[in-house]
Amino acid sequence: MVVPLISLILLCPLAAFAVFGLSGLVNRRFPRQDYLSTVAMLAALVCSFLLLREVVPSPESHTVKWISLGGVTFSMGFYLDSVTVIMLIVVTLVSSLVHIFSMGYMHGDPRYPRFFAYLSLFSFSMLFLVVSDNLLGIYIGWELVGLCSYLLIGFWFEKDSAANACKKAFLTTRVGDVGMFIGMMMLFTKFQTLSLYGEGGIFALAANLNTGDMVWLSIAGILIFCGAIGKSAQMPLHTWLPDAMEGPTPVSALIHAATMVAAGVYLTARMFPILTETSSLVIAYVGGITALVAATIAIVRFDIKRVLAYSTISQLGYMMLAIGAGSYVAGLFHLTTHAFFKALLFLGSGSVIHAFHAMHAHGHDDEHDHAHEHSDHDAHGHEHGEDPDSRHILGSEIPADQDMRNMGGLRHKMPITFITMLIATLSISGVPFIFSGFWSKDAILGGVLGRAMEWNSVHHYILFIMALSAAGITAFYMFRLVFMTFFGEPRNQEMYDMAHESPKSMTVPLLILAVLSLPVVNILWFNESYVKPPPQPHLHAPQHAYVSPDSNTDKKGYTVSLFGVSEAVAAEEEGGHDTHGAHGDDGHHGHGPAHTIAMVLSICVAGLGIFLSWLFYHRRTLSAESVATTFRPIHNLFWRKYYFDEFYDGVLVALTVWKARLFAQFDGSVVDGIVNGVGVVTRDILAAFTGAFDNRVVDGLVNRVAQVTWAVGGKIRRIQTGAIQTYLFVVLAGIVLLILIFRAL
Amino acid sequence: MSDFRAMFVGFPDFNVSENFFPDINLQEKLNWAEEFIQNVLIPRLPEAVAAHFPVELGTVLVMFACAGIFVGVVPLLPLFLVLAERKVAARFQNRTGPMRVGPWGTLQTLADGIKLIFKEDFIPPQGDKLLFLLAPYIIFACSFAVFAAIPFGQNILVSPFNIGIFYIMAISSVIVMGVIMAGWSSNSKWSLLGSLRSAAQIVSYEIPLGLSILTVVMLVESLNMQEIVASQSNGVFSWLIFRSPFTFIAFFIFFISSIAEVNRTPFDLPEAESEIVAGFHTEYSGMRFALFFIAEYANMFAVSAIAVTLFLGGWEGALPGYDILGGLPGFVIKTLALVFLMMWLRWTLPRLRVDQLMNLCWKYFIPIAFFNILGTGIWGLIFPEDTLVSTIISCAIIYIGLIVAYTIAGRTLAQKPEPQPS
Amino acid sequence: MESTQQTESKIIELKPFADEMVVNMGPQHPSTHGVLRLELKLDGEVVREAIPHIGYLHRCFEKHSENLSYPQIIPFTDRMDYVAAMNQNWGFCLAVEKLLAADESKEFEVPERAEYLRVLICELNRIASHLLSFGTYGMDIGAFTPFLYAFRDRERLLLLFEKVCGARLTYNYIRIGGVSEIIPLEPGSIAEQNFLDEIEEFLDYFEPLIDVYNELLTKNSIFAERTMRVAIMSAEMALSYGATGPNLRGSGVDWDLRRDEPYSIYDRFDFDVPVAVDVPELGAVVGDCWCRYKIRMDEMKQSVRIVRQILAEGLPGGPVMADLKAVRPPKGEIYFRSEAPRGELGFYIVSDGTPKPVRLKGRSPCFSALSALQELSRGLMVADIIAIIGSIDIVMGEVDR
Amino acid sequence: MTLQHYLVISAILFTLGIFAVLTSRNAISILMGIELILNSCNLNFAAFSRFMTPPEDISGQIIAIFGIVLAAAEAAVFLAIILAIYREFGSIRPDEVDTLKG
Amino acid sequence: MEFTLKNFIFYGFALMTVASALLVVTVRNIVHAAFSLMVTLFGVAGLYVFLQADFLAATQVIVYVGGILVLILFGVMMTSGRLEMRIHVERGQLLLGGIVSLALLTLLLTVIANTPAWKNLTDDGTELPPTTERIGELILNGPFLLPFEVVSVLLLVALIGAALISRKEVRE
Repeated sequence: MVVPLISLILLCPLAAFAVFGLSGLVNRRFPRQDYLSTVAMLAALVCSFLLLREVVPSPESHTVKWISLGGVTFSMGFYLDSVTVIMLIVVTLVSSLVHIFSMGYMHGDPRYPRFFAYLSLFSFSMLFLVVSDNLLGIYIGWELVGLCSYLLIGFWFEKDSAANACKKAFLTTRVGDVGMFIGMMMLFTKFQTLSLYGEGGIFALAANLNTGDMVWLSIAGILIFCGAIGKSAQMPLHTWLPDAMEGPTPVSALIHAATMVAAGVYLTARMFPILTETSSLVIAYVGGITALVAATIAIVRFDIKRVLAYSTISQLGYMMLAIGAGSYVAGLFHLTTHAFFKALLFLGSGSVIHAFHAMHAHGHDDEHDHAHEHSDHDAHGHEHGEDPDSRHILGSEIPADQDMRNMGGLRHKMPITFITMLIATLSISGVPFIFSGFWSKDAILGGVLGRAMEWNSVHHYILFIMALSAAGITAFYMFRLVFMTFFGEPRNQEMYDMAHESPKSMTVPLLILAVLSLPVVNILWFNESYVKPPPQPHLHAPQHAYVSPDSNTDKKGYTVSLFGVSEAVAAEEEGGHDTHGAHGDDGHHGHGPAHTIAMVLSICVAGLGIFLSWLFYHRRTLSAESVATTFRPIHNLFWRKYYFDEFYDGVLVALTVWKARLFAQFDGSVVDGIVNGVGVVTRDILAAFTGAFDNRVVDGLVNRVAQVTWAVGGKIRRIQTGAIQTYLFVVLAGIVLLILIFRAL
Repeated sequence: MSDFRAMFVGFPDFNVSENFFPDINLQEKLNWAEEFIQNVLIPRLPEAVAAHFPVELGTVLVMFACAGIFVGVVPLLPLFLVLAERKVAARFQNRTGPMRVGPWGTLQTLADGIKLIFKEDFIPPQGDKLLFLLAPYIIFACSFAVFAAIPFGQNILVSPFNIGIFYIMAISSVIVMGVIMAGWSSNSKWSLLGSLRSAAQIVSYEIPLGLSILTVVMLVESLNMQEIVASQSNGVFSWLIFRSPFTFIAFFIFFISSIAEVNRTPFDLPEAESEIVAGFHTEYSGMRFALFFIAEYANMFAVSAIAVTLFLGGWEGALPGYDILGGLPGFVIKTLALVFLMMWLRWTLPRLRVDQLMNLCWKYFIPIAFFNILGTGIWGLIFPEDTLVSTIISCAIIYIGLIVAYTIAGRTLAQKPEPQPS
Repeated sequence: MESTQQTESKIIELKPFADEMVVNMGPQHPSTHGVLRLELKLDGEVVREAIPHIGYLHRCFEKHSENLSYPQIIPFTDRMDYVAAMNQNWGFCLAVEKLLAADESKEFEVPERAEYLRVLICELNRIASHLLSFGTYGMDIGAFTPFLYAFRDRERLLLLFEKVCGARLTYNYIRIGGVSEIIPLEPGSIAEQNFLDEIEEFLDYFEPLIDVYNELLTKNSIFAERTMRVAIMSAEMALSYGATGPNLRGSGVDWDLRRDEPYSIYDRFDFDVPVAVDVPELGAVVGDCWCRYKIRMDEMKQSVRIVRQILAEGLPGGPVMADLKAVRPPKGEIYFRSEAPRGELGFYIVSDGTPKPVRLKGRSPCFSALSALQELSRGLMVADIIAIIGSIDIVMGEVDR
Repeated sequence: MTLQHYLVISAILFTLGIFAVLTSRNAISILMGIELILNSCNLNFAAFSRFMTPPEDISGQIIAIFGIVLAAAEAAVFLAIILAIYREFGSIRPDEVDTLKG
Repeated sequence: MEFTLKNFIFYGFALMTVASALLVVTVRNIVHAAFSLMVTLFGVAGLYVFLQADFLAATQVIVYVGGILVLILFGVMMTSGRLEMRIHVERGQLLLGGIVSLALLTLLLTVIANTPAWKNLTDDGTELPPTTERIGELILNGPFLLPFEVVSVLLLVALIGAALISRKEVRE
């Protein structure tokens, strides 16, 4: 039952893509392509739900031999455990809803069928990535997903900004992918396989590694995580994600909020069994820093989609943090809930933008002429010329229809959008108990705190504080968004007047996602028998956790154990105390005190954030402007997005330019200098003596030489005729000569 | 099927070909010649000569004799066929045709031939003389070489190739070279146009031709012409045309494609006199032109003979064991019937245009021929042997198919009203 | 840089003759219907351009006429459209008669018997002309047999013509003021009766044959494929090129001088004017070669109808020549047009009162139709050129004059 | 007849083909040279199949058939390219088509 | 050398092949060269018959003469006017090419003469069974099935590719 279902899940979107790909070639106006594509996704969704029952008892794996190269066999296959199935459901569900949403949102676009073809291809690749049981398959899906992202971000490639953004996204993620590929190759050279599961799989082999291999295992883990950094827009490589908002909003919702960026988290989770303490810590820190930094950037954005983009980065950092801190289930739990409410937020923002779009196009309410709309962006004036976004994406200011400063009071105009977005905001902000975001976020916080308390680890305490403050900031900026958009007085009366509720095909997905943002998915995650974290054979608790505080080894425990050196030591010394990462498991229940503390704290910070936001943006008792003026440097830091783009431009680009200048200078001064110097010496000193000699003997000689050279050159030049016959002649002559030589030998 | 023979026991056994016509089985003659030299000639020779006497001489002589028979006899065919064509055309056109030379004009072709032989052999001054001279011979030689593999009777076959039909296809594909040579070397644009048309046409129609031959080969499982004939020895219903519905279709494709191969109306574009004057042989005159003419009629006879061999039983008779339509006379009668059909078509139909010609080939014949091959394969799976049952089913399908086709065609024709201008 | 420029210029130079082949079709060619020379620019089999070159049969007819008296010109008109010479004679005579009628002092009238004979003979001549067209068109398309059928029937018509004027091709039968009396055909005589019986016999024999020919050629699917939807001449184009007669009616324009501007006694007869319509069952489109051809086939039937009406009425008695002392038209000019088998035949005559015309100009229908060839043939194939020439049915004697 | 008879013939054909390819200034002539080379290869295959393997083994002949098929495909593509080159450059002399020269 | 008919015909074919191949490369008129090539191809087909590869011989004639050569001639006629039928050569190139070719020939002949495994393999004249059926078996039901399919795909690709490359661009 599993095999046909999984095949069906993969084939449905692929078939839809193939049909579009072909029909696009044959006939651009293939009728009802959107329904076909959507139905294919819905079929995949149904199959995913059917799978839910199938894999409960034990994970299933099916493999076929693919290529055999010089004794090494690559296999293709899929591995199904509960996490896979949940991911399948998330992907197909969000994808289906986005399909439905797009039917309304993209209606009338000249490349409408192509859009659906891309969406289907994307869904296929994502599903392929999710079900693959080996790194090669994952890598294939990974790159396909990247390709789709590239295509979809640049979907409106007439816009320079979109074209640049898609290139940026592609190249940036490629940086991470290089790391990932190196990591894969490291694993491959060691284990001679890329399969993850089973007897000969990487996990089984890695579990038997001895401590001496921990160093490279850590490096491999971190390198593979590099791929996740790229794809999930983690800290140094996060800059592409906000720019990716140049794509159509459903794409942002599907790819850059719910699924593709989650692929990084999923990959990291898949790699869970080979994570060592060092790599875990690196992951956790990267995640934590990302969460915090992105959240702070989000505070000062005005573009509704960019706020959500930074929020996405921040939440992804959260998940990374969770996985790095060993809260496997919590991380994935948050992945699921986040997928739904972030998709909801994006689609909601899309709905808002759509409302303005239509107005902007030609003042029609019902004609959605996007083709014109998107090429009109440049005409929206330059009042936001100082916006730093414009520095990196040519010709892009905040489009008027995405600028929150133009919105306000929309709750009356767009009640459904408002309510659903409010639910999502409450959910992401961690408002307790009736919103799923609370549970998942709380699980992460609890897990991190639990790990910190259990291991008595300073790192994890720091991480917890980062996560906590990020949670607070999240609540703040999310409510800032809601208040600016939906509450208060309309700031732009003209736009407000034209705004309207979106069509059914757009609001229905919103409503469905709103329901999913309530804790309905928690059933899966609270069912302990359903999701079990895999063991982490190489993750050891630091030694001090099991040694009494007053022990002599106290100091040793605090050393930052780079590359697993201290684990090795610890393992040698305290072999018996190995706690196979099961302890890293899941703070959300079981770790009583940590969990309770985390819950209380998270509710507090969420409340604080919401309250501050209310003060700033609704009551307006506090002025955001004045605060910004007061903390000018910090505001600048946030506003300029921590100068990341400036850094890349200023350092990396400048470095290249500088290098080029250096070489030019070397050429100009040293080489030319030598030549000139020699010239000077020759002219001034030697010339007098050798003039006569020169004219007679040397000149004659030189002329002869020159003539010979000229003649030879003239002959040799003919070799480079560009005529293939000459080359062939040389080759044959060479062959004849070589054979003669070797026969002679 | 051999049960059928029992039904005819008692009829006088009369085999014309065996009784009256000479054997031209090359292999036997060769053996005979070698034996003669070895056993008869050499012992009678002086010792010195006998030691160095080339034993193969006899073989060579026999080979030349066989070739001589064909080169001598086959040109008589066109002599007769040209007259026949003119008489047939005349009857179609309410005329009497040539009447002056000889009784009822029977010697007209001879007279024409003599005229052509004595006519000036004109070579276009700007043309390529060498190729211009060679071209007719290539065509002539190829159309005659085909006869080497056609079995005219049980023992009347020059060379029993085991790839007989394949050899015929190979040789006849060379004709196109001669046509191109002739067209190009004439230094006339009409000739060039005609030869290129001809080349394109022959190359294209070789495909459906080969494919329909393939259906036969699939059923017979041999390329040998004699074996193909032998498989049709059980009377008219064992002829390959009736063997399966697909060979029935294949016969028509084969026959129509052969008409195109030999450039006759409605496929006579390479020499379409009203368009490109006379195509590739515009500039030829005299005996060289006669060679083209002879080759054309020899070809016509050859393709009809091949069609008869492949589909209509070859020299095997219409009744098992009896020589009705069998032996050399039967073979020639059947072949001439097909030749007459070609003439009939020529004097009835207009000519197609180039693109229509290619359409017919590429869009109709080739797909149908492929379908045929598929069908024949399936037929061969269902009826691995040629049995009574398979014959009855095949004939029934053909019969029903013909009735259906006739009805549909009749209805379509009936639907076509006489267009009356208002 | 230099080499790039060289390459570019080379491309520009060489492109034109990369694919093009210039071929002269005619003046000696089996199916250019005489001495027409077509300069074909071919791209493979496709005609890029077909430029007609005319004048190989030019006889200075118009210049000659200035030195001949009016009756002497009539034999020259025979040589114009030599396959329908009766109609040519008639067209000229009609023009001269009209010019003569301007002079009220010399009143004359063409006798009724002559009018009936003229219509009779000219309609038979029309049948003969269309038969030739039918036969040669079949031969152009590659069907040889219809040609001989057509000639067999035409032969009987020629024998009839021979009976009235002694000539088979260049009749000089219709004269100014009546018809020739070289072979007298006394009213009510046995000779006359025999003549009319022979015509009737021919019509009885010929009329069913038209249907046979339609079955043989018109509805032959290869013929239809070759001619239908080929070289479609729209009504607009036909009018702008001045195409007349069957060519114009083949383009769907309902125009026939015999009916719309009746001359002689055509208003007494009942006949239809065939005009092309789309025939979707067969695939013909108005204005294509098939329609032009089909109009001729249908016109033969109508001619048969007219002749039958004359036979039913019987020829009236009386003389066949008007009483004209000398043909000396008054000063003035005249243009008169009549419906010849190939279209509108017009004569423009300027007279200064002498027995010889000062200027004579013939408007030839074939010339106008031929001028459309260049536009019609663009982008078609060589074989289509033949189909077009046959379908517009030119006679070079008339084109060149 | 020994194997070497065939090998010598094929060597001569091969060399002549190479010579044509090397010296000819006409692309179609080059194609003919290539056909000669391919023929010599096919002849070698058939000859080796006859002399070096047991009589039932006719793999060499089959390879030769494949060789013929490849030659057909090659000729078709080659001529298509020549045609395109002719349209573009107005010449099929390989030494005139040298825009790769830089 | 014994004078037998077989030998005589063999040498005839060999001479025909080699001589016409020589013509192919030396004749200056490209159409003549093409027709010489036809003779060469016939000669090779004859040699195939001597190798008892009758199917191969017929294939050679059908494909080469009926197909490739016609293609070549079409190519000639489409790409050259009558004046351009000359094959241009340059003397220097002729010399260099000749030297290399001769060296290659010498080399090949040396190899042929000196390879011990190839010595004394005489055609004993045994009649082999007809090859057609076995070729069919091997290609369609044997180890050559995959190459056969690959080759057929290749042919298809070549067909489409050739059509695509050589089609006329629609110029506006």
